[in-house]
Formats: sequence, C-alpha cells, structure tokens
Amino acid sequence: MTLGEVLLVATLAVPLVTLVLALSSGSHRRTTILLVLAAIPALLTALFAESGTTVVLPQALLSLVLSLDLPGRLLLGAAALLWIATGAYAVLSRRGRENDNPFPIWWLATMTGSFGVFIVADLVGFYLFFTLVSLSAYWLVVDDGAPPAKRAGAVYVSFALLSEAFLLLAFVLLAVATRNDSFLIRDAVAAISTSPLRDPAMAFLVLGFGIKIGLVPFHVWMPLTYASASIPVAAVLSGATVKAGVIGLIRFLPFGVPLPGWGETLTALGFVSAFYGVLIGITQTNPRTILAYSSVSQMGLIAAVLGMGLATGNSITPAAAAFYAMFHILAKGGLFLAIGVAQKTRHRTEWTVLLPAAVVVLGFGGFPMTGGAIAKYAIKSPLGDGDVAMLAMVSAAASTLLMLHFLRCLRASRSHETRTTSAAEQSFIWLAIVVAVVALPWALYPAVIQASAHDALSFDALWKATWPVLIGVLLFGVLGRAPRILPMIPPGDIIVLQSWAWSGAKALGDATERIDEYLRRWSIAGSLLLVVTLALIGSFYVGR
Amino acid sequence: MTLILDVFTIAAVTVGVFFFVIAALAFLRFPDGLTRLHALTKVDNVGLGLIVFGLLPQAGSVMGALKLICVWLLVQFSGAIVTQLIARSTRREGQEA
Amino acid sequence: MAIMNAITIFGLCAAALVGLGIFGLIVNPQPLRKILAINILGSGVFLMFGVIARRGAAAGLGGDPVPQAMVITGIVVAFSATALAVALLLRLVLVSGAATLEAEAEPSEKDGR
Amino acid sequence: MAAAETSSIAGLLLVSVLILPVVGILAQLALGGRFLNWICLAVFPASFGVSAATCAVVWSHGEPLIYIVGGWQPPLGIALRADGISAAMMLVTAIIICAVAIFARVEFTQPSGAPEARAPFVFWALILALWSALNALFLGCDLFNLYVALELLTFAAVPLVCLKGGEATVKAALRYLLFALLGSMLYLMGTALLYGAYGTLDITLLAQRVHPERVTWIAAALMTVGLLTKTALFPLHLWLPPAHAGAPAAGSAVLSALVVKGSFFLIVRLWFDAMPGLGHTAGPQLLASLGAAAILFGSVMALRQQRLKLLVAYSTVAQIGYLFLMFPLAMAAEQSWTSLAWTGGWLQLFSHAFAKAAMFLAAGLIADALGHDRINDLGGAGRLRPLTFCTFGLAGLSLIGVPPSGGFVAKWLLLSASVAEGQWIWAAVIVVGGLLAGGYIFKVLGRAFTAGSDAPVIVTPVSLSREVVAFSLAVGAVLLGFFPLEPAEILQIGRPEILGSTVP
Amino acid sequence: MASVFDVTLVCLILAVGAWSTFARLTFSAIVIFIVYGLLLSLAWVRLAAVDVALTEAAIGSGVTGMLLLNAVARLRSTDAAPTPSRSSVNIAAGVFCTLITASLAGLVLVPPQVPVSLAPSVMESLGQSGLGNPVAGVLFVYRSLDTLLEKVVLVLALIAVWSLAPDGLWGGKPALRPFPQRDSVLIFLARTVPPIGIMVGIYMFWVGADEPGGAFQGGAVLAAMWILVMIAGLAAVPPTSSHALRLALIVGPVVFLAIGILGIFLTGTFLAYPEGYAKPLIIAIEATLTVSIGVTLAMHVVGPPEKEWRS
Repeated sequence: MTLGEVLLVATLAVPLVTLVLALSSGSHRRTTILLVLAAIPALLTALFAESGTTVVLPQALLSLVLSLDLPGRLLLGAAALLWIATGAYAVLSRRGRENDNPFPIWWLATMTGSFGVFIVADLVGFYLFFTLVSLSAYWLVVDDGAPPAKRAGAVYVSFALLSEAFLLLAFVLLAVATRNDSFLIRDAVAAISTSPLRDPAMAFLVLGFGIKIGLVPFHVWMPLTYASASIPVAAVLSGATVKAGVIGLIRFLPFGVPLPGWGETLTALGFVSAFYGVLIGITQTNPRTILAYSSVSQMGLIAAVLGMGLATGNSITPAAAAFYAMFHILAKGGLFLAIGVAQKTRHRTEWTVLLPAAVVVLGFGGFPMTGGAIAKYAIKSPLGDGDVAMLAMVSAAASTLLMLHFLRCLRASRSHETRTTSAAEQSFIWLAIVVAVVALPWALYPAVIQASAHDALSFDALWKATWPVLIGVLLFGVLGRAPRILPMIPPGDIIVLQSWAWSGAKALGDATERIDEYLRRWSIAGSLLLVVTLALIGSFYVGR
Repeated sequence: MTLILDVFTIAAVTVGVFFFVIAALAFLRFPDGLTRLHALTKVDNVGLGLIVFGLLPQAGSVMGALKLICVWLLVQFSGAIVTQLIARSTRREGQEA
Repeated sequence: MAIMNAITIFGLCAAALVGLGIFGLIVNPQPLRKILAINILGSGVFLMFGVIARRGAAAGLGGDPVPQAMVITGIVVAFSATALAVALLLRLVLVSGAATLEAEAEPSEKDGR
Repeated sequence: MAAAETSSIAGLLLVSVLILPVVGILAQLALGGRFLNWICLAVFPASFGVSAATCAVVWSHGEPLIYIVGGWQPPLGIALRADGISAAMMLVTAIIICAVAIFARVEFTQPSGAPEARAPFVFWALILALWSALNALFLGCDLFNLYVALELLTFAAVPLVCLKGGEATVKAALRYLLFALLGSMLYLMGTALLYGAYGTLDITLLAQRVHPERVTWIAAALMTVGLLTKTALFPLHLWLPPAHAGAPAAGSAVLSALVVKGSFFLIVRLWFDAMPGLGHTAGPQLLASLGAAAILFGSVMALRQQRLKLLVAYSTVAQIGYLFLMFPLAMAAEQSWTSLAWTGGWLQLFSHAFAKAAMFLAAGLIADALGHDRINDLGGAGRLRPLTFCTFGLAGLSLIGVPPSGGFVAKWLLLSASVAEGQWIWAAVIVVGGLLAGGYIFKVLGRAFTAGSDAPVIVTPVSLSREVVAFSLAVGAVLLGFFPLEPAEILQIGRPEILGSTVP
Repeated sequence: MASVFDVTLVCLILAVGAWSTFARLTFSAIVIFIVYGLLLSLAWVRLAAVDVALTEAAIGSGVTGMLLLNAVARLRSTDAAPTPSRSSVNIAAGVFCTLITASLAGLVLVPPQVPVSLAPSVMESLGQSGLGNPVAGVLFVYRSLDTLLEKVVLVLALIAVWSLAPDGLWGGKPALRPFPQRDSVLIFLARTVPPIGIMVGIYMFWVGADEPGGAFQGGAVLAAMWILVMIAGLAAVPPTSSHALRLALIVGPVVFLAIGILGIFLTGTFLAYPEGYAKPLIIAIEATLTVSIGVTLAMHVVGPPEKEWRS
C-alpha cells in the first residue's frame, strides 16, 4: 500500500472513526477539536498523494473504488481547507454551549460524504456518498430547531430527495448501458455516450446535479437554507457540499466526444442562472441571502463552462472548471465567515474585516492580481472567444455589482453589541482564508493548466480583466443613488409561487383520504374484489 | 309377492305424504303459534310412521328395517319433547308480552 | 352439448350457491348474516368439490375419495372459522354495544398505545 | 427428478421445522402457564436451529430438498420441498420471530407464582402457530395442504390483532377475519377447479400438466385474488391499517413483516412454479399496475397519517406494491429466475421484512415511552430515546432505498430490470415511491430530532434491551445492502427442475 | 336426463339458501340455515359421498347451527337492523356475483374430456393399510399431514376463542346459561337421549374404518350430547383452566403426532405406518381424535370464559 493509497483510505476512515468515537463516548454533545483534526488527512491526500492512485476496498465494504484525479484533487484540497477553517470557527463559536442536537455527528457525517464524493470512482459509491452528504446536511440546517430553519430544512430535504431520485435513475441507466459488468464511472460514461440510453441518462444527470448546484428553476432551496443555517454550516454548505454537484457533472459528462445538443442546453441553463442570481440578489438586503444568490450565479457560470466544454469536446474543461470551483469554495466560504466575524468586530476596527472582504469580492469580478482573475483566465479557453466569451464578461461585471452590493449590506447590517470573546481567533481564521483565496490559485495555476502564469499578466489580458469590474463599479454607483427603484422580492423568490403547488398537494391529499375512506367500506371492498377477479380473468385472455 | 309389497309401499307412502301436506296446510292456515304446533306434531308423526311402515319391506336387511324403526322412534321421542319446550316458551312469552 | 345429467345440475347449484354466498357477504350489513353467507359460500365450494369427486367415480367407488376427504377437512376448518368469527362478534358487541363492521371513527385516541 | 429424492435424515429437517412449534403449543396446553417460560426457552432456539440447518443444507447442496410425507408419491400423497427461495424465507422468518420473541419477552412473561395469565399464554401460542404455519407455507408443495396452512396462519394472526381487546382492535380483527375467509373460499374454489381439470394438486406435477385453457384462467384468477385479499394489495387493503396499527408492538411487527408475505409467497409459487404460462398473458401487467397503485396510494396515505403506527401500517400497504412489480419484469425474461427482477423482488421482500419489523418495534417503544404516538407531538423526543429513533431512521433508509441498505439494492435491481426490458412505467413508480417514502420518514424524523413546542416527557421507562433488539433488526436491513448487485445464486436453487423441461 | 328428485332438491336448496340470505329477521335466517344444511346433506348423498353427508349434517348444520343459535340469542338486542338497501353498490355487487356464477357454471357445463381421478390408485394401495373406507384411507394414510394440520387448526381456533376473554376471567368458566326453569321435560330428554347418542357416536367412529363414518362425525355427535347435558344443567361446564379438559383437548393431536414420529423410527418416514400395524394404529388415532374433536367442538359452542373460577 503506497503512501497515496493509505492517505486515500485515511481521508474517509479518520472522519468515520471520529464519528463512531463521538457516538460512543457520549461526548457528542460538545463540539471538540476533533472536528477540525478529522479533515487533516483529506488535506494531506490532496497535497501529497499523486494523481491516479486507486484503492479497491473489499466486498465487505461494498467493494468501493477510490481514486484521485486532478479535478478531484483540487476540489478535495480546497474543501478540506474550508472544512478545517469552518470546523475551527464552529468549535470557537460553540465552545462550552451544551447543545442538545448531536451536531458533531452530523458535521462529521457530512464531512465524510463531502470528501467521499470527490475521491470515489464507482457508481454505487458515488451515490452512497452523494446521499450521505445531502441527507446529513439536512440535520445541520435544522440544528437549532428555529421555525424558519425547519421550513428551510423541509424545502432542502425535498429537493435533495428529488435530486437523488433523478441520479438513481441516471446511474441505473449507466449501469444497464455497461451491461452491469463494471460499475466504474469511467467505463459507464464511455459506454453511455454510444448507447441508445444516452439522452435519458444525460437528462437525468443534468436534472439531478442541476438541483444540487441550484440551477434556476431548482435554486429556491439555496437562499432559504443559507439564510437560516448557522454561520459555519452555511459556509461549509455553500462552499464544499454544493461542489458535490460540480464534481458529479465533471465526472459524468462525456467530455471526450463533442455533444453539441446537450452542451448548448447546459450552457444556456448556466447563463440564465448566472444572470437571474444577480438580478434577484441585488434586491435583497440580508448579506447571507445575497451570498446565496451569488452562489446561484457562480454555479450557473461553472455549468456554462462545463456546457461549452461538452459542446466543443474540449478535454481540459474538467480541470478548468475544477480550478474555478476551487476558487469559489474558498471565496464563498470565506465570505460567509466574514459575515460572522463582521458581526463581532467593533465599529472602529471594521476596516480590518471590510478591506480583506473587498479583495475577495473584487476577485469575483476577476479584478487583476486577485485569485478570481487567474480563475477566470483559466476558464477562458473552454469558453472560446465568440459571443459566449462576451456573455462571460458581462456576467463578471454583474457579479462585481452584486458583490459590491453585498459589501454595502455587510457594513450596514453589523450588529452593535460588541462581543469580543472569541472574535480575535475567528478573525485570524478569516484572514487565513483570504490569504488562501489570493495565493492558492496563482500558485496552482501552472500545475493545473500546464501554462506559465505570466501570459495572464500580459497587457491585453489585464485590460480584458479590468473593464468588466469598472462597469460593475459604475453600475453600483448608479444604483447607489436610487435604491427605491428596486422591487422588494422575498428570499427564495419563486418559492412563493410554489405555495399554490403546496395547497394543490394538500387538496390532492384530502381527495386521497376521502377515496381511501370510501374504498375501505365493506361493500365497496367486496365489489372491488370481484372486479379484480373479473379483470384478472380478462387479462389472461388478452395477449395469450 | 314383490308386486304386492311394492303396491303396499306405494300406497302407504302416498298416504303418509298426504298427511304431511295436510300438516303443511294446517301450519299456514292456523292463527297462532300453539295451534300450529299442535297440528304439526300430531300429523307429522302419523305421516312419518306411515312412510316408515311403507318402506319396511324395501329395506335390504332386517337390520335396515330395525334402523328405520329406531329412526322413527327417535323422531317421535325428541319431537314430542321439543314441542313441549317450544309450547312452554311461547306461552311464557305470551304472558310477558 | 353439455350433458344435463344429475352431476351437472349439482355443479350449477354449487356455482349458484357461491354467487349467493358472495352476494350475501358483501351486501348484508349485519356481521352475523355475513358469517352465515360465508357458510353458504363454503357449502357451495364444497359442493363443487363433490361434483368433481362424483365425476371422478372409478374403481368401483361412487366418487373420487381424495376430494371428498378434502371436503371433510374443509368443513371442519370452516366450522372453526365460524366459531372464531362468532366469538369475535360477541366480544365486539360486549365491548362496543353495536354489531356493525363499518369503521366510522378511526381507532380512537385511547387505543393510541 | 434430479433433485435429491430422499426421505433421508436431511429430509427430516423439513418435518421437524413444521412440527416443533406445534409441539410447543401442545406442551403449553398440557403443562399450563407455569412452565410457559421453559417451553419457550426450549422451543424457540430449537426451531431456529432447525430452520438455519435446513437453509444451510439447501444452500450448500445447491439442490432442493424434497421429503415425501407418509411415503406416498405426490399425486396421491403430499411432498415437502425446500428450494432456494423457501430456504431463504425460512431463515428470515426464523431470525425475525426470534428477535421479536426476545423483544416481547419483557412484555409477555408469565409472572412466576401467579396463576396462568391470559396475554402471555395466548401470545406465545399464537407466535408458535404463526411460525409453524409460515414454515408450512414455504415448504408446502400441495395446494390443498397450503390452504390448510393459510387458514392456520389466519387463525393465528387474527387474535394477535385483538390481543389487547380494545373496541377498535376487535372490530379490525373481525373485518380481517371475514375478508380473509372470503379470500380462502375463493382460493379453495380455484383448487377444486384445478383438481377437476388436471387430477393433481402437487405444484411440480401441475407445472407439467397445466396448459392454457379457460379452466386454468378462472382457477388462477380465483386463487390469486383469494391470496391478494390476505396480502392486502391496494384495492383490497381495507383490513390492514387498523389491524396492524391496533396490534401490540411485537404482534404488528410479525404481522407486517411475515404474515403478509406468506400469502405473497403462495402467489409467486402459483405464477412462477405451477402455471408459468401465465407469464405470456397480460396478467403480470395487471398485478404490477395494482402494485404501482398501492405504492402511490399507500405512500400518500402514509404521508397524511397523524399517528405513527397508522403511518407505518400504510407504509406496509405501499411497500407490498413493490413486490408485485417483480411479476412483469421477471416473467418477461426467458428464464424468469435468472433475471435481475427476481433477485430484486426477493431482496425487497427480505429488506422490507427486517425494516418493517424494526420500525413497528420502534413505534411500539415510542408509544410505550411517551404514552401516545401522535406524530405532531413527537417534538424533541429524539433526545429522550435516541436509539429508538435511530432504529426508525435506519429502517426508514431501507424503505426509501438509500445505500447501504437492502432496500437500495432491491430498488437498483428492479430499476435495472425495468430499464433493460424497456418497461419504463415501473421505473418511474419505483422512484416516485422512494421519494414519497423519503417524505414520510423525514416527516417523523424531522419532528423527533428538532425541539418541539412542549418538551415531551417519558411516561413509562423503556428497557434498553428492547431497544437493542429493534436496532439489531434495523442493522439487519442495512446489512442486506452489502448484497452484490447481480442475480443471487442461492435464490435460483431448484428453479430449473420445475420449469426446465416444460415452459408452455 | 337428470332425475326429477335431483332437480327439485337443487331448486329447494337454492330457494332455502336465498330465503336464508334475504330473511328479514336474523333468528329466522339461522333456523332456515339449519334446514339448508340438512338439505345439503341430502345432496351429498345424491353425489354418492356418504361420509361427507354425515359430516355436513353433523358439523356443517348441526354444531354450526347450535353455535349460530347461541349467538343470535345473545345478539337479540341488536337484531332490528334493516335488510340490505337497494343502493347502486348492491346492484353492482349482484351483477358481479352473477358474472362469477356464470363463469363457474360455464366450467361445470363443459366437463374435462378425459375423466381424471385418483380413485384407482387409492383403491389399488388401500389394501396395504387394511382400511375399507377409502375416504378414511385418504384422510389417515395418504394425506395424513392435512388431517394433522387441520387438528392443530381446530385447537388453535379454540385458543383464539378463549383469548377473547377479559384478562381477569382467563381460566374461568364459560357462561353457557343452563335452561332457566328446573323443567322436567328437558331433564328427561337429557337423561334418555345421551346414552343412545353416545352409543351412536362411538358406533360411527368404530365403523368409520370400513364404512362411511369416522372420527369427525362421531366426535360431533358426542359433542352434541355433552352440550345437551350441560344445557339441561345435569353436568357443570368445565372451567377452561381445568387440567382434565386441556388433556382431553390435546390427546388427539398428541397421539397422532406420536404415531407419526414413531413412523420415522420404524419405517424411516414421518406419518408412515409399519407393515401390518397400519389399521390398529389408525384406529388408535381415530379413537383419541374422536374424544378430542368432541371436546373441542363442545368448547367452541360453549364459548370463551365469562365467569370467575378459582380452582
């Protein structure tokens, strides 16, 4: 067993062991330092295990196949960093607070799922970890049991179950395409691209992962969930667990052979989400909801990148998308922590929070010299340079506008009670994340895209990066003058529309109950019995 | 010889059946419970007696004939007692109603 | 053409009794009448066994003994079913005061345990 | 026949599996209440051992075990036959009944010194009778012998429903009995017609003699509907919810997990063994559409229930629907037992048995602990009895079909079969069923693990040992999840002999 | 051509059956049901199944009739329920029932081409078992497992009936109310008929080996006599916890099972009788079965315990 394989297994084993330890020792009430340490092996795997190491677990463990490839490694590393940071933040903020809900258990379960999704290589394993990360996150969302959290949890779990239903169908189609002989994702994806079942499989894949990353019609759960969950949970949900959908798309879309049909639809969905997220985001005032809509927009951008890659059959799309997603993990998670830290800093020292936040925010717009710039430059090649690239530029401008709006709301929403107990350590975590957001992309760019970083510093690349930001700032200025013109839209926007769907469901339920009461009357049931007998006799005559 | 026995059997059985028909008619015609009961038991016993008597020669063996007679006796016996009981209970119900 | 001999007549009678039994069981609201209907249905089914036995008459026997043995077992089982149903009904009347099968109220709260 | 044609020592296992529980009942009547605990301690392990031994013999030989009772060959005498699926069913039955027995040991013990108490005496007699009837159903090879076993099963299940004697439970028991009797009479009529047409009631002989004609259709329809009333498939489910919700916890666990499956097992015997010709008709499609309706209707009703036990009972109505999806999918394949759907259907049956038994035991514990089982008032009860709600959750995972649980593997196999054969409608129904199941499971767990309006209070303390038993059953359902995702070898033992030669 | 008697008998049976189903009062329905049972035994005689005719008369209409009469007496208070209403559901049910009857009648009218029967194989190997009556042969030799299971069903049904008693009264006396007045006529009947009845019952069991008859029919007659004696008040109703009663209940199945297991040691197969000893063994089984069936049927009629009894 080489070092890589040991690390791979440890990535999952350590969190699970910690989980069992927490369960048995009864100390699962208090959040201990173990939460943070459990994520260390994942970080080490991302750093030291070389790509391509695969481990096949024995039959007793569902014969799972773990393997590490470049996109998986990037996302695993970033997710591990974020889990460590948010873990530390959670430990600090909950120190001493005797909490009833077994928070650490669900935290560790979600962490296992989140790491597992990145490194697993077989169908059943992927579905197992995907379910683990989706369903155990529900308990993190409803952790403090407040009514809005319960409602958000209910919406979250129904969408999670819906996405899993689609994925189950998709994976079965993939398995059937490979005639059930091998369950590896690689072989399944290769087989599906040529088999007649391709279109339904692609449809279910896009639907399933689309719900997970919040593409437009299915995005409603994101604002509700991120607004009502606690800060560390929201950070880790928006950062790491959403990426399960991204890695899913990266792994399951056949990038080898160009698929213009599906590619365009995915791109269209992506850009619709990108712009929709911004349009609704700027009408919000709660900084967390704004960040949620920024996630919808950014995920839409990544979907668009993947769509274009699929359409043109460009093989480096997975790496580019993973690189951008890595940036997004750290940036989005960091900003959520920023909200938490901002609420604790005193008025005088607010600049210690807002300045780094500004750096990260400009990164979203792709301002030169920020992490975001190099990330946007990386995804430039799959996007090509036609009108799609122009759309990407406009979306960069839009997200700059949204993030500046976020900054203003963050500054406005700071509560004035000055609890400074653990503020110092938490702000240290926040600053560490900011450093990572800026430095990491630049450091990893050569290794990921196999091209030197300095041509990203050429004059026209810099200019191409700055003019969208300038437009964004300009728009923000205009908007600042006339805030009244924007309508007030409740968070989760079309969830309000779905309330009539909910009443429809209730009516259906009442009707079912009346039918059941009718069917369970004795004379009706007896007659039905005879009807079934005659129907059976008739059915035997049919199709003989 | 068998002819005479057959004629005898047919005659006895028809008379027996005739008695049953009368009993049935009486049962429908009479007004209240007690008189119906009275008619039924008396006529049925005679009718049954005649039928059994008529069938005696047809019975295969002497044992068969004896069994027939036992059947008749048992019906007589239990019929009478049951009639007593029903009569008593209808009279008692008559008093209570 | 189907021969209308004695056995077939009893077969038709069995079929009719089965229909009558099921109708009585479905339609009659009183549980005791339902138990009665089940007995009539049972006798119809056993009569069908008898007809099949009679048609299988061979080797000097009036009828195939195997279905006849099944009918005897069936009658005893049907009796124990009737006995259990009657006991349940009497218990129901003792407990609820009314002999009806319609579940007006769902199991009430006190049966929540 | 190639099968081990023996009335050998191994064959005696089959007989002892039938006879041991009956000996238990007779001993109970003879010795009375004082020796009740001793009788149970003797009979339950012995029966478990014999069932496990039979299963081991059949699985290791790879051949069905046949025993000719009384020495007379089938057309005249009765044979007992243990093939792959009956061995598996016997093992599952033994495990669940012994687990429920351990669970019920606390509630139904005969207090030493006191005069013979009603509930313990009757409970143990009924459980033993249930066990013997189920084993007779799994081993029986003669349709009339199976009728008597069915009646034994019904007469043991009905009093179990009204063991607690409340008004609603007695009414539920009477409805259950009358409807089941109607079913039995129809089944018996079907047997009569088959005997009239083919001169035998032995399943293996019937398979060779049956050919598609009017008498076969009518007999098959009557027998199938008779068994459907006992399996409570969708339109005929009037008796199941109040009966299974009203029974004591241990009783409803056995009723939902095993009794309902006994009559389903007979339908499979009838369609796959005695009359494989039915596969070429539209019959399987009709059965599967009733199953689909059961899944959708049962799940929606379960979602709307206010009381936990009724929710679990309606969930049974829904989960039974999945079993019937096996018919069109397996019968479409040339050799029905090699198809994915055959293994998927049986795995669904086994995992549902474990999961539902665990769920009903958990529901019983919750009702005992909190004094009520209203779902809306479960707020925060998860903290008080974490292991019980964890059992409920684990069993729920198997019902939803989330890995690693038996339910998931079963759904995966059924989905693969329906996709491979292009019958997409069943795939859609399976997935929607899983969604709705997720709905009502999370409805309960959501309320249990989040703080409710008023903090719930423990009315009567519940011993940890009972919780551990329920938890072990739920773990059993999860362990089934480690089943490989391809047709299982052991479930195919003994199939070709019956169908190998003649598949009309 | 079917004989006139058969046609009239069938019409009579159908008429009485319909009358019993649609009678207004439940009490009259049950009395008519007993008449229906007797007519049915006539039909069985016409179908050349004398054993079954005896069983139908003894158990089908006799003991079941007693059971239903006892029940209707108890339910007298709730008897005034209306007759089935003419709602659309009932009409639909009627149509479906006629369809089912039509399909069954269709099958009856077309008898199978080659008459199929196991009678020859039964008769051919009946000689080994020394029994004369083929039905008894099938019941106790060829399909003995059925009979054993059916006995267990009977005993279990009794346990189920007893389980319906309230907790406190378990093991108490069943509440068969003896005939109220100290009436001489019934006591006279209860003194004179039982000896004859018991003799007839034992005769029926004894002759069952070679002629139509057998354990079930004999047991039913014995049960009837015991109930007659109990109703007349001459004998006390035994408490359900009495040891003697329980032993009598299970002596039949226990002996049957014991002989079955004996078969394993002597001939290697369960429920197989060693050469030459078949008849005595079967007679032993039938003797104990008659007692058990008699006691069980009586206990079924008498019902669950309803009175306190501290032995």
